[in-house]
Amino acid sequence: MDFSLNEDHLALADAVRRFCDGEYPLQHRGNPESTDEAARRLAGMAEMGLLGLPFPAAFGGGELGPVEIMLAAREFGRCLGGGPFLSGVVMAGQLLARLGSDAQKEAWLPALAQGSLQVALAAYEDGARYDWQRVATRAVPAAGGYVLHGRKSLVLNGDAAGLLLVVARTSGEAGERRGLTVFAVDAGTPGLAVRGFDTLDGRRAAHLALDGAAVGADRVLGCAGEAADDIEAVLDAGAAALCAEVVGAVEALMEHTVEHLRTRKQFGVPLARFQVLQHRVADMAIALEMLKSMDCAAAMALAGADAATRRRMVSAAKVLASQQGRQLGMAAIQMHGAMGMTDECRVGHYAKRLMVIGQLLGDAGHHLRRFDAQRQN
Amino acid sequence: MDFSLNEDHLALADAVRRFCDGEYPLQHRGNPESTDEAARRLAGMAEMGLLGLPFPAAFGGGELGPVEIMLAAREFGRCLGGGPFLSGVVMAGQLLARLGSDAQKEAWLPALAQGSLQVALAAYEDGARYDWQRVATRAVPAAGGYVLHGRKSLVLNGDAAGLLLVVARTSGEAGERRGLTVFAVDAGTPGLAVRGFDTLDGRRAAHLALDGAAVGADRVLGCAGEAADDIEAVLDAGAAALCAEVVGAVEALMEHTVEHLRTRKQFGVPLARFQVLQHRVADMAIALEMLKSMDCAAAMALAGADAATRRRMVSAAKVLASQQGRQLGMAAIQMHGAMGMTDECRVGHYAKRLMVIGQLLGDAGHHLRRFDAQRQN
Amino acid sequence: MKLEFSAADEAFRLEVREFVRTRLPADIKRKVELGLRLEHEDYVTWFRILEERGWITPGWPVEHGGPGWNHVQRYIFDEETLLGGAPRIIASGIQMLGPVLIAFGSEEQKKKYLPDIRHSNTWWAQGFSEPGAGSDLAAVRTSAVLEPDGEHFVVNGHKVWTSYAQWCPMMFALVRTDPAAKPQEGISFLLIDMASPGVEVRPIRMLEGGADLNEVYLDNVRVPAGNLVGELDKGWSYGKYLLGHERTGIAGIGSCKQQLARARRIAAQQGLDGDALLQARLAQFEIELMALEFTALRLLSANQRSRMPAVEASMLKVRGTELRQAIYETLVDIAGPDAVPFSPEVLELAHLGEGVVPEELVALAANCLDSRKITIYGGTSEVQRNLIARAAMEA
Amino acid sequence: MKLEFSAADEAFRLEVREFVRTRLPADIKRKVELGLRLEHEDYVTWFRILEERGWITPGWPVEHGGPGWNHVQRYIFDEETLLGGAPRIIASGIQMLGPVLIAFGSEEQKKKYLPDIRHSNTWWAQGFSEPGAGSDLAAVRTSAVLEPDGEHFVVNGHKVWTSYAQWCPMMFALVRTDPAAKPQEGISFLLIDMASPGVEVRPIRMLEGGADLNEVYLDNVRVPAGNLVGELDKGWSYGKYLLGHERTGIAGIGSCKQQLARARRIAAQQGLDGDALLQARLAQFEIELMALEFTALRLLSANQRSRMPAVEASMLKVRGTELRQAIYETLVDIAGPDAVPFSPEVLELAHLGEGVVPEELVALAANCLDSRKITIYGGTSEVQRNLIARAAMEA
Repeated sequence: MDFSLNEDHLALADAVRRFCDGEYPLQHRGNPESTDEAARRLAGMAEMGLLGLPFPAAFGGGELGPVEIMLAAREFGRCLGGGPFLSGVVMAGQLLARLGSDAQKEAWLPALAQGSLQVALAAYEDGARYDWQRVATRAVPAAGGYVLHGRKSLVLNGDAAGLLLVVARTSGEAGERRGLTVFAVDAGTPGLAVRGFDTLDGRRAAHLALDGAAVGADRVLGCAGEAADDIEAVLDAGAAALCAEVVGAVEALMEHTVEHLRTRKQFGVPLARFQVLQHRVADMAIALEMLKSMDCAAAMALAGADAATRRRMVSAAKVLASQQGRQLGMAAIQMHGAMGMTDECRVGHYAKRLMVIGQLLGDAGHHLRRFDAQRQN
Repeated sequence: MDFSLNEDHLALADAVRRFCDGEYPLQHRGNPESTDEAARRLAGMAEMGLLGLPFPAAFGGGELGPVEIMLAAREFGRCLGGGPFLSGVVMAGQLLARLGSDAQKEAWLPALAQGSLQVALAAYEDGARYDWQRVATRAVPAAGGYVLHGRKSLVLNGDAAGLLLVVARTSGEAGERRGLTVFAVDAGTPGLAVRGFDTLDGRRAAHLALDGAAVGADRVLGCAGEAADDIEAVLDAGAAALCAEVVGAVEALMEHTVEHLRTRKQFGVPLARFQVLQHRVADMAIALEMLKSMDCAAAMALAGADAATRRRMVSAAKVLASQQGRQLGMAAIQMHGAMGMTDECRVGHYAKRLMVIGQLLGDAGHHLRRFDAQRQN
Repeated sequence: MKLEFSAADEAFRLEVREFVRTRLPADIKRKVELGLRLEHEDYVTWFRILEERGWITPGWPVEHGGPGWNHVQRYIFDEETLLGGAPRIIASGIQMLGPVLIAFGSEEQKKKYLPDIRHSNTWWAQGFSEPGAGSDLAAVRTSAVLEPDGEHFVVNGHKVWTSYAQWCPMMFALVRTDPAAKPQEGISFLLIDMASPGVEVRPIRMLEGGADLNEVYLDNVRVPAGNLVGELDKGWSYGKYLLGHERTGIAGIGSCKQQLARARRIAAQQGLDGDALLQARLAQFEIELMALEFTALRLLSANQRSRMPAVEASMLKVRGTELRQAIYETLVDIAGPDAVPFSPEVLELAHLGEGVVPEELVALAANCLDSRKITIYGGTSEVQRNLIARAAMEA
Repeated sequence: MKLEFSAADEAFRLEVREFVRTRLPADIKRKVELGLRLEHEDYVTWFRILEERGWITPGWPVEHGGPGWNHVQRYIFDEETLLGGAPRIIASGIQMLGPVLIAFGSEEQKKKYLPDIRHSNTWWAQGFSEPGAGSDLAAVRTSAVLEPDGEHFVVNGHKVWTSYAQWCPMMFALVRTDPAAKPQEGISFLLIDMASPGVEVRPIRMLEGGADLNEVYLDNVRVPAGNLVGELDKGWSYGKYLLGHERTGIAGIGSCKQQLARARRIAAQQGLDGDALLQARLAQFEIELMALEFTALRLLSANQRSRMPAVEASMLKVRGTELRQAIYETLVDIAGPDAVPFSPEVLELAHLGEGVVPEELVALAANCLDSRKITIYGGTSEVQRNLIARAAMEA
């Protein structure tokens, strides 16, 4: 049992922090990215190796693990940044790395690591809430491959992606674990419609409509029908990265709040002198420590071999991150008063991101049930 | 929709307050009663008409209603007193008045009103938690009456009662609404063992063991097997009276707490100057207003004809009373510091009574489910 | 004591319900129920429908066009209009300025302004808050200097959090006319034409994308001396009167009920009937809302007037706003992943058909964020609790 | 970073577990698991079993008989002993006085007192708190005046909340030796024989019926000058050292786990497995406890020593004690109506057979009430939050 970070860890965290400080100026954090900003940040992340962080060196990657992803995600949480890191690297990229053949990895991972290709994971479907096994999208065998029919929803960063990893069913019924297969579908494929939209936190996502989109047999990742374990693993990796983002965001939120309380006066007295606000800051500080421990635990569990431990730790971490993140965001707005309700003040942007994180990849209720189910097994 | 009290109400409340101030000196509230105290208080309550409050005048009663019971119960809550009022008058007495023949009422109600007889209601059974329909005690017809077999639990004031109203099953299975019958059993009846014990709040209750206790046919209250509606009604009356006790107890708790905060200093400053404690007092004041409204609503619903409304209102009131009562008791202890943990300080006694009330006649969880079930019907 | 409403009150309830059902335009109702953005037009349309029926100024005396309702009727009116999907009466002119003019204005001011307020011809902005004077109005620094000839005030300053200023040709404001006086003295109550040279309105963009609050900059704005309400330097007391006037609706019970009904409706649509935790939470809300409602009615009946002691109003506001926020958070939980898609345009009815998520869910997260303001404006929950505690400690 | 304990740590865990399983007397284990009252005899019996194994003084340096454990081993020891049903090491002599004597005591004092502390021959009372000096120890007023001949101090004063004084032949106390100095100066650390003339111990009856806390009255008590620990007037710093020494166990994580396991056990016995709300609450507790545990281990590993910064200790204490109280409240909910019967005698093992309620439930309400003290003693949660906020604001 060891929670200590080594010097390499600290150096990585420091480098990402410096990158973020440069690329995400304080007063613009949380604003939607312009095309230029997105491109420049992507190039910067590629240059730092962040876009290939966990991939094998043979495919342009850094061969680093969940702890390093956590450290980067914390920094992105701090600056409300990170672009396609979560969706492209942590989830889609790692799924490619897990399931892909050498040829497939060669085709896409280096491009992903260099920032020349964005990849997104299309796992969830409408009406299934957070149950990623409830896949109704069907892949029907056809000459030389498959034809896909169905709808995928809330594909993070889906409209910027050149390649979409679509989870479809080659056998079984919605809800079954067997029969799930991942297809690598080019964004321009006929029969695939990508509908992008804004999200509450100023980012982008997309719904996909697959109406007879044809893909070659070489676009199947791994063995047909056997992808469930790997899909679950990268969704857990994504959830853990979100927990790390919460740590960074809450840290920033606390700095903003303390700064506000120290400088702003009411009835002639600095807000920092009001004991009720002091105690809320104390509770924020306590929550931050708990969140920090749990994102570490989730990262360590991802690095381990045992799936049951991974589920338990990631779900536990996500329960707290979802609950506390949203609540602390709201509390920070309250402590900022009317100012905290404005688009200009950064706390609202943190609160929005924290609210969105709470709803992504399983909310608190979903993960509490999942956690408890693991106990009972 | 009218929550106002008339002059008769105010006069009654005032009279009970004066009685309580005299009989329950501030520094002894919550202490177990000596035999002398119990007898003197019982006589006093009889003299004031409190022991016959809701009964018909023909049987020595005051013909008053649930609102008057509420007003008296609030005062008893304030002084942690009331002796057999809840168990004997509100529950057992009203059950006698509802179900009894004129001869039965004549036999017992005047004695109850005069304080010469105590009556208690034996409704619940072990293992059934708060489901009073889960009655396994059986009444088997025998020559001239019935023989009772079974166990009844947590009979409030049961070991002081000369007459026990025992709910037993004349037909049906545990859990069924039909088949419940109330028997008036003398305390000395052979085959009835009364085991008295102390309760957390310094009062008394008893478990009953009925092993072939024989009762005459004249001891059946009402029609055999048809008592469920009336049992439920008096249990609701009891729950509503407990909600009123919570109002009085919280009122007293708040006075104690405010007094403590104003006089006690820490780090050279009166505790009342600490904003965190101020806000807890504010929350106590808010909760008290909500509790006051709900005990009124429960009392008014008891006075009305509609059973569904009564169930909804009483359960709603009891949910809040159970939750808030316990929580405010704990909060008051915290605000009193170590002093609040001692037997000498009164807040602990209030906290204990509030905790007990939370667990009597249905806890918060039970009544929340009952409330919700009424909505769905 | 009686739990039921009187037959007359029940009849009134049905009358209001029927009126809303038949007269509220369908598109306005739809916007309200889905939590979409209302335009000025929408409010004006509905307010004029109410005005025609004589129901737009419940807080005004009968002789000035009020309907003469008692507190129970006002309560029923609020509840029925909100549950029926009508917009709240949010116009500051009706809610705030009207009663002040009636009580303290000159006959000329009453004649000039009250009819246009009642007919929703003129919306008024409220110019109270300033940077550094949010919950603390005595810190008002905007200055008004009477010119030597006594004809005009010259006003300089900066107001913030001014609701709907973009729709308001006029503003009533607290201004400092005696800078040497103590903070709560030397303040006057002034009516300002927003078209005057030197007035600049800048919208404040809010975190959920709305921009109904504004900053108002006043740069050497000349205001006729006749626009002073009441006496010079007595504005603080008029401001307090104004803030104390509208306390019956402060708990927002009708809004709470509206949102709780919405939560039940959407939960059922989302197939969450079997979610025991969610159902228990909703039942708990229902109980707490009931307690709040009965408390409002009990305190109103104890006071027998629409003005309620400040402490009681504070208690209702704290409880009502915090409960409402909790319900809004539950709405987000009910939406699940569908709370994530959002851009401000989706709050326009015209864009509803393009929905990325089911239309019932489009506005939930934005509404939840927007609801954070209710524990801030009108005195923060913290300030309210300070007041409640002070009263409890002194009692 | 590694989530698993090392093989050596796991081996140590099994060693402790096996030791507790085989050596802990069954009646003591039963009392602990049912929440019954432990007698002095029970503690002494167990402590001597630990002492024999060399495990009674985990916080002492090796050269004075400590086992030389690192923080993870200490953590594992705490957890395993508590989960195995052993009593906590509550002796003030072992936990508090020992480290102070080792650091600041004279050689003579060490020789005279340490062995009897380690062998549980002498229990020590802690004489810090006074009426009016609860969380504020600098307000100590008990006076100690050195007699002109320099042989004795004469002590006068009144100590309160002294745990287990009825079992203690000795007391260590903070006393004021320089009344003219500033509050935190002029305090000395004195060892007092409780058998001295002028010492009177009065038990304080607690709300759940226990009486393990006491008042200690000191009326012209003569204390040999050799009983002064360290330097005159420097007692405040020794007191702070003492309070800062035992911070690793401050969160009470082992106790939390013990009680959560108890809650699951009793819930199953009561047939509450299907109660979705209760199960969700227990799962939430489990997650929060896990976060607390990992935080304790993370902070300990960051500090690499058993002394932890005060702010971190405060955070662990606040969270750990409030979580523990919430678990105790849930235990009362699980007991349902069986939480109602109670008299102090039922906490005696001898009376268990007479139980009015199932024996698992006998002590739940009393334990819950007793648990209210944990957010009061050792610095209230309010004082801890003040400290945490101050650190956060200054950072």
